[in-house]
Amino acid sequence: MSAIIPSVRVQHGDFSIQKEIRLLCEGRRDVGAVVTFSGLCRDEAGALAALELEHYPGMAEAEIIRIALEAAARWPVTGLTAIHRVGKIIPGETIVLVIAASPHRHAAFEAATFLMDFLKTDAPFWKKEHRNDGIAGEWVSAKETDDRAKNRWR
Amino acid sequence: MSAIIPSVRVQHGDFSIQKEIRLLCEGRRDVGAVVTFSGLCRDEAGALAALELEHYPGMAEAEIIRIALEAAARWPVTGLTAIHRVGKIIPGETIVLVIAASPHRHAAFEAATFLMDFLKTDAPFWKKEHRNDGIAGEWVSAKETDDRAKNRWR
Amino acid sequence: MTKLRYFAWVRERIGIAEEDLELPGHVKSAGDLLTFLAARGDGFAEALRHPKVIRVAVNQEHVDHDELIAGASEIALFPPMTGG
Amino acid sequence: MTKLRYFAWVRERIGIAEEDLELPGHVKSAGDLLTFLAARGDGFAEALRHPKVIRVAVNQEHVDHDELIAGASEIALFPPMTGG
Repeated sequence: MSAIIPSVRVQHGDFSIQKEIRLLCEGRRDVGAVVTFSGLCRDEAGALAALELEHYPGMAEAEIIRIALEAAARWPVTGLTAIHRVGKIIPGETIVLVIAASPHRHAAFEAATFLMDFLKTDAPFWKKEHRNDGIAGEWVSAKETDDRAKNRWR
Repeated sequence: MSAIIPSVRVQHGDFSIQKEIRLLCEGRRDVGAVVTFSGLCRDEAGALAALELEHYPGMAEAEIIRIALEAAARWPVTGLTAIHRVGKIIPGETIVLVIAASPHRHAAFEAATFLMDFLKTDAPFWKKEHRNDGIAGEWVSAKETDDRAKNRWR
Repeated sequence: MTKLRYFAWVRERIGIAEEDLELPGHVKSAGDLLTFLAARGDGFAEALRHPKVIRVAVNQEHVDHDELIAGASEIALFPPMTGG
Repeated sequence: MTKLRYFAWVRERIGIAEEDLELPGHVKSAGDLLTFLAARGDGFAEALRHPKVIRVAVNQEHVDHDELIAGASEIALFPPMTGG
């Protein structure tokens, strides 16, 4: 597998998963498996009005690229895409999309899982909650389960 | 998590992954993670002209539903979709699509992987190769790695 | 009468996709059925020469070869599956 | 001069998003920087009260608190990340 160039973007607007898959596989005949992960904003049983996503411009993209290159070194992938949205996101909308393409299905599943596990803990994004009841929203706390999810890859 | 009704189809034509995700998540605000797996036809370094997919009508759908219900019993999923194409499929086209939606990302990843691992070995589909060099194509042999992939879930 | 269905290379070697058959009383298990059919010769012998690799479904559910098949309305024989 | 950048609740508590600062010679490690900034009082003291939870990036790469920061052109302080 030759070196791949991960496609990484941080943007305000939504995106088309179909188009992103096509971009990743276009003109190739060696891709046997494409795994996508979409992370969506939940409404927390009606309590949440929106999430406000903040990021560290420059480092956010650089960190995701570092994670993607590590994934590409561990599994035979033909392409990796990661798109993270910032700004205000309402329940039901997509926050993040990760795509892994590979000749083999387990490589695609593992690379996508790895990319998400590290993106959660290492990419500089932060979520603030806006509540429906008008009470000032809190910054979301980091989860210990996310650290554990990352550490199982070591 | 209340019981889900898996959406399972066997069809000749292609499908829209975007539309299938929308159908699975429409009107819900409790979905935090959607994982899709697309299995594509590879050209085996130019040797393959097409795959011919045969299936056992009735049992194919019933078996995938059994696998999906087992996945739903093991992980907290809000929805599962599986679409398998039959007939002639050329390199670059999609053969199978599996989607798992859940509040949590690892449940979605695991349910989708489980569904694919069992679909590969237990759902009655068979692939025959059509070669570019005109030599009569063979039926694809089952892979021992697929049996191992299934057995790690026991 | 039992409907027998054949798929993939089992179908190709036998030469037919399905048939209705009255099974004799001594054919009690799925394995017995494979032995009985192989003895019909030609395509059947060729298709079922390695019975261990043949998968059997009774009324559209997978069964082991030692499973009893009495009362089955539909039995299918096919090679290991290669979908997905 | 070093550009300091603050994010999320670190930024909110400090009250500014960034500033340019001449760091004194005794501020050698990322941990030293946290101690130095916390001593500036008010928002800084509040934001950096639990220094262990604060993450530090030097020139846009994560570093541990014992990492030396000499020559850094940009240092960022922020809480544990919650993207994805």
